Amino acid sequence: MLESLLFIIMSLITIACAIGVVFQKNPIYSAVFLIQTMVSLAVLYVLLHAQFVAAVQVMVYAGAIMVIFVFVIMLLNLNKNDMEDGKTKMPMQKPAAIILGLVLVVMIGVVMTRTIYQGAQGEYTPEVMDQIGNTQLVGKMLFTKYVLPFEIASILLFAAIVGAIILAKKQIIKEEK
Amino acid sequence: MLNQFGITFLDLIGFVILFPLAGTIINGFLGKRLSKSIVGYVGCAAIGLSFIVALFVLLDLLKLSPEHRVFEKEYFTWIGSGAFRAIAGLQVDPLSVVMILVVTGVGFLIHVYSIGYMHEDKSFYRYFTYLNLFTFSMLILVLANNFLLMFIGWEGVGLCSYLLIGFWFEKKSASAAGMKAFIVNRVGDFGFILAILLIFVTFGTIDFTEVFHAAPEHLQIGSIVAATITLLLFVGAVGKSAQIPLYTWLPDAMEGPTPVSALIHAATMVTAGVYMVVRCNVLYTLSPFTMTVVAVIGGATALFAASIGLVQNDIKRVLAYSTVSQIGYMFLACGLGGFITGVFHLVTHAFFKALLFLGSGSVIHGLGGEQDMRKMGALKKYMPITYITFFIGTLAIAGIPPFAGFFSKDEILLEAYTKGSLFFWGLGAIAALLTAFYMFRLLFMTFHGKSKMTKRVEEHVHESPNSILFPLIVLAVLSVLGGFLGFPTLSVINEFLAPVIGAGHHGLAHGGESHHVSSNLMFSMMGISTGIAIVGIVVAYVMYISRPELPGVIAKRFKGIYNIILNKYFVDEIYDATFVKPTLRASNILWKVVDVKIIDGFVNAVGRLTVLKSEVLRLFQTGLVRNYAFSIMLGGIIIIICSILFL
Amino acid sequence: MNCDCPILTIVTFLPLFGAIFLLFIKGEEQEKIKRIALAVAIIDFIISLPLFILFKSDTSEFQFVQSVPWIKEFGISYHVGIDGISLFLFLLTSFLSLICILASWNIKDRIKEYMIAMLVLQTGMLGVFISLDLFLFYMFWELMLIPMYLIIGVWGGPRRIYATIKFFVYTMAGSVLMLVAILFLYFMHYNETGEYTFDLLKIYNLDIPLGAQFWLFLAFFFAFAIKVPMFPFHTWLPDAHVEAPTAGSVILAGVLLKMGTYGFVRFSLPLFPYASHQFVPLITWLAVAGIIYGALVAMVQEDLKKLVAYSSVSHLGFVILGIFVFNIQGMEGGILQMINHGLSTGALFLIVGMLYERRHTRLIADYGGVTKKMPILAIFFMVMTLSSIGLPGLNGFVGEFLVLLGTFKSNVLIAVIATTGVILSACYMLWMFQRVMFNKITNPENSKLKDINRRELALLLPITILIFWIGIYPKPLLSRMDASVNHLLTQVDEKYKTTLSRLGKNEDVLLASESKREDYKTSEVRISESSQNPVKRLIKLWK
Amino acid sequence: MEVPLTWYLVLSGILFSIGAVGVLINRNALVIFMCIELMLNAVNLAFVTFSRQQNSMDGQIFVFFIMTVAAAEAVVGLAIIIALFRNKATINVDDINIMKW
Repeated sequence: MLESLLFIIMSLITIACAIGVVFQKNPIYSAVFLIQTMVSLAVLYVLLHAQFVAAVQVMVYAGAIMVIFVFVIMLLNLNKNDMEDGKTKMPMQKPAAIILGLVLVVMIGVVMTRTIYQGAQGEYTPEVMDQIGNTQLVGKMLFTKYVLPFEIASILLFAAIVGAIILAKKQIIKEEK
Repeated sequence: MLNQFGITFLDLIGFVILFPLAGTIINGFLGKRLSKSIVGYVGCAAIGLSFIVALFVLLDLLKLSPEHRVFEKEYFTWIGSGAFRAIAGLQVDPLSVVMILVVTGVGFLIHVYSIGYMHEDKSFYRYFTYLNLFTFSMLILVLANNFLLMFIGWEGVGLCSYLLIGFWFEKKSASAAGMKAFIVNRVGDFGFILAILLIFVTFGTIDFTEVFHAAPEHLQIGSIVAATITLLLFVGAVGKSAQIPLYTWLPDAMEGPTPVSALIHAATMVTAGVYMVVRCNVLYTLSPFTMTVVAVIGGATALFAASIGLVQNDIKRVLAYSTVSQIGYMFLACGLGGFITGVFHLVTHAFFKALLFLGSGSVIHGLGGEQDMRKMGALKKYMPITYITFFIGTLAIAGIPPFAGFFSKDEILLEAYTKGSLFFWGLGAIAALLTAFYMFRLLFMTFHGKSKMTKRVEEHVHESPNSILFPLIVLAVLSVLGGFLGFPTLSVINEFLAPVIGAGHHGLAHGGESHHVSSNLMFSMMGISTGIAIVGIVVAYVMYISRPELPGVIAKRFKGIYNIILNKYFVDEIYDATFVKPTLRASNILWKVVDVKIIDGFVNAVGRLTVLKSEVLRLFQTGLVRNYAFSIMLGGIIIIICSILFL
Repeated sequence: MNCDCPILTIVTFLPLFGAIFLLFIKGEEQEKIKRIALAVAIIDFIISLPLFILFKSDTSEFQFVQSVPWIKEFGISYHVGIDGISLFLFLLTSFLSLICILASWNIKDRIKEYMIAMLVLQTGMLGVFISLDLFLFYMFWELMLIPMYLIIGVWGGPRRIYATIKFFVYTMAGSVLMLVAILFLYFMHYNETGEYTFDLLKIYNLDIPLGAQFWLFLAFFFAFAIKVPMFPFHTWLPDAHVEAPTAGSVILAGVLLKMGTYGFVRFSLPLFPYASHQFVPLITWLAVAGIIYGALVAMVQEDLKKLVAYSSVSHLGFVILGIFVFNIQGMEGGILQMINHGLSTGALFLIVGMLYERRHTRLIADYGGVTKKMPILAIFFMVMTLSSIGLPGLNGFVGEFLVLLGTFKSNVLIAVIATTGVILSACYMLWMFQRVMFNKITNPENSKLKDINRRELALLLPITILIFWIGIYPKPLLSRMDASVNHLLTQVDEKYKTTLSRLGKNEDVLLASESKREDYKTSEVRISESSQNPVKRLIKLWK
Repeated sequence: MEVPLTWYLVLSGILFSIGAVGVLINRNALVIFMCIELMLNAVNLAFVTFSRQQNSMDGQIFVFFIMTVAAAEAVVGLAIIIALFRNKATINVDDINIMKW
């Protein structure tokens, strides 16, 4: 019962914050709402017995990634007026998008409720997981079954870092010319 | 008949054509660097040597019995494809020997004449190159042993004619006349080619001997195939020999140098059609219908061209129309079955017409290029030798005994009377009358009466140099004596040529020539034709010597007719309006409407349609990222909907 | 003949290697680049000459064959060889390529890229004529399109972009259809024999159902008809010719157009004998229409190059006619006419190019009296004109006559109409010649003209010699074609007859097809045997 | 009472849709980025839910990889936005349409 209550509260917060992300005029508010969304999601992860994911969600996502966002927003020093000048080129976009979004929700709802998910049940029931420990299991999986994708992910991150540096630095060559 | 080398001159027949070819090559490649006299010598020597070889060939041929006077020499397979074989080979028989003698003989004289006549010209070597090339082609034409090889010569002489008419290419009228000649000839060649095709399809060969041998067995007299073949061949002959309706190129061809007119457009090339008809006499006799057509066209042309000749004022044009008319005579003879008579007239005509042309050339040369007879007159005293020779030529063409033209023309008229009908005889007789009239009109206007020359011209009018006079004299002699070849009782030429006619032992209704004609009739016909000629001469004398005002009066009274004739019946204009202009207009329409508008329009329309479609489609490419995202989402939703509905 | 040294391969790929070699040379060294390109072309031509001598004329087999598996999985092999049909086109290509490189001596702009394009083009063209593998063929077919596109598009005249796109899209449209047909054949061969192969000789043996033949023939027909170009697919040609640089025009007229006609002989006829026979009325009438139409339109052109281009349409009509009359004279005439057209029209384009280099105009009206200033050029021009007209004794006549003979045997009416083309060709060529070369010099610009130099003489002289040679003694060429052409025709004929007998057509039709064959001697002419309305035939086929 | 797992999935769908709408209606490139993160989070939720449903760990592992990719994407994307801002002085996506010619 408590779980259901928690789910309802958290999901409502999540949805509200998500809407806030979308409709806030000021990007910094959007960022704050997004952080809140992520944190609420982390709670839901815990409800789903994914404690490690929840922790990572809070630390990496809400913490690290969103900090970059906020940092960039600050760096660019944007304010409300920057985005408001000039009329939108697509006046019909907003209502159309919202209708489309509603349709999408309905569709996903229909799909979710109609379809019966079946498949072989895995060995990691909540009980097993509680016994061994979620974190331990994740670690085991990452270094056994998923070791190759894991390493590739590191390369991806490295490439992203290099790419970001190249892209973001001042174009010295151009200025020299 | 073998000489000490073990070969006959017949084997050396190749040299007859080789010498002119050598002349062409030497003059063509080296002529620019050689001096004019050497070029001239080379040119003349080539033809002279060829003439000598031809003479020996004739002698060798005479040693054979008349039935065996056919000699073929094959050199190599020219075209061979499947069953089709065209072999490059030469055929010597009495007919071709007569022709090569005329071609090389008259040709030699004209070459000599040209040395004097063309001496001032800058492109002297080019002229001799062309002239030698012409002789070469003409010899191939007459010596060929099959239709296709003959066609090489046929087109080759056409080419040389084109080149020589347009020799002074800077003159617009000259180059246009050359082109006209070639194209009109091509119209005739169209028929010739088709005839060759039909002959091959019919007989499976194009070799003269084989075709003529097979023809009587393969084809019925009067069969459609025979008629088609002969008519098509005749179309070729009409083009080359300037008969109605393709004669218009010949008068224009007078733009070329005068010796060229004499050689190509009077003595040799234009008679190629006659030669061809005679060569194919076996085929022609199989088709009485074609024979009638040939006779009618020949007779009509004889009369028609003569009538135009009456009023022309350009000395060379008169001669040109007279050539057309005389060739008409030859066809008339052939059409009535008198092939030998046709050849006989061809030979005599070659003599006297070459003489007349060369004479007129001498006049033109002497007057510094003047061709209008109204600006001549009284040249008798300035150019006595030219006058005498020209007079002989005129008598010959008018048909006064005992000159060459008399015998041949008389035989044609006799032929017309005995084998044809009064109608053909009438055609010939009127044409003869007109011929005598306009030739003497020409003579009187040019050499007699008062001088109408301008002062400047009169001052330096002179008799021509020896190289010009020598050929005139020789030809004059030939014009006098040539007729005796066919003198009724001797009839050398008849006997000599007889084997050619109807080779293949085909029963010939027409082949026997005039032997069976009673001598009474013959002599009375001679009298009549002489009388006709004299009437013509007298009328000419009255009109141009004793009462010079008369022509003007007559012209005024019959103004309409006079104008029509003076403008050559407006035939050129009619052709222009009915063939040339519509073709050009149609071509323009084809190009500017069909090609550019319809076909290209369609192609471009396809292109434009693609662009148009793209124009519509590119509206979706707004360049706005959010639009694209919207599309992606829309697409995703559609896919979901589909999967819900259909899966 | 199985020669140990792969002579065809060497000749074909030598230019490509030359092109690669040129890549390593700096673009500024123009002289060096030109010399190297020329040297490659000369060597290539010299190596190709032994083909003519070593060629055995008594066999219809493919000679100098080389067959190496290339992509085994898909049944693609490097299978090359020549027979009497392709031999001369192959030689013509290596010859004209040499001429073209020499003719491009005065190009200043991007000479390196130009020569590379030329050499690659040469490889493509040579490859087309020797390929006995459909995939290989298609690859070369497209390979040669690209350099040609560049040559017109980069070194062309003012409207080059329009012309080059038109050329490219036209040709592509056709060849894409052909690709589909090739793939169809490929899978059909698999279905029938269980073997994946593009090998032409194996596909020859396929027995293609009639309905499929019809569509496949059409697909090939469009590719080839556009390339030829047959009326009414010809409108890319004048534009492309007018805009192309001289050498481009020469190659275009001399070789590229022949690919279409060659394709008909090599692919359409033996692969789809029944459909080919069914299409004869349509194609022959189109060919005749092309002859007359090209000639008439050429007559009123104001631009020299356009005139020659339209004359090509007319001439190639003869070639098509010769191919589609199904007898030996027609076919040999057609093949010979391909070579003749390559020589004489190529030379005409060279001459126009020479005039253009001096005067920078192609309008006929701007010329007049050129003979006075350029007598040597005038001689060559005259020879080429006459060759193009088909004067007996020059090459054009032999081909034209054989085509007419072949046509006459199968359809008199068409032969008669085609023969009028002979008159018309004289009209437009001589009229053009008169306006350009004769008359007085009216334009003062023309009085400064210089006669041709040694390089230009070296271009025209060999062509002239060949023109005379083929005109006077064509036997070495014809005898080499004989066996192959005979074999081809017999093959087509047999297949056609088996199809007919399977269809249960009555004896009359068989006899009619018999009579078309060689070695018959009838005394009467068979006037245009049952020339059914082509439209009716089409409708019948569709049903 | 356990919460039915379908609810999680529906929540995931709603979040995804909100994110998608956000991408469509926002003009600020940064906010669009955030919306994309939102959509990724929705997907993560779905993965974890499925992982729970199937009693498997794979879904959770996938979430890690998605986070990695999201981090990389955010870093590079933000760098692009900075570069863009430096050149065009705007991060309004409607003003950046030079790709269309």
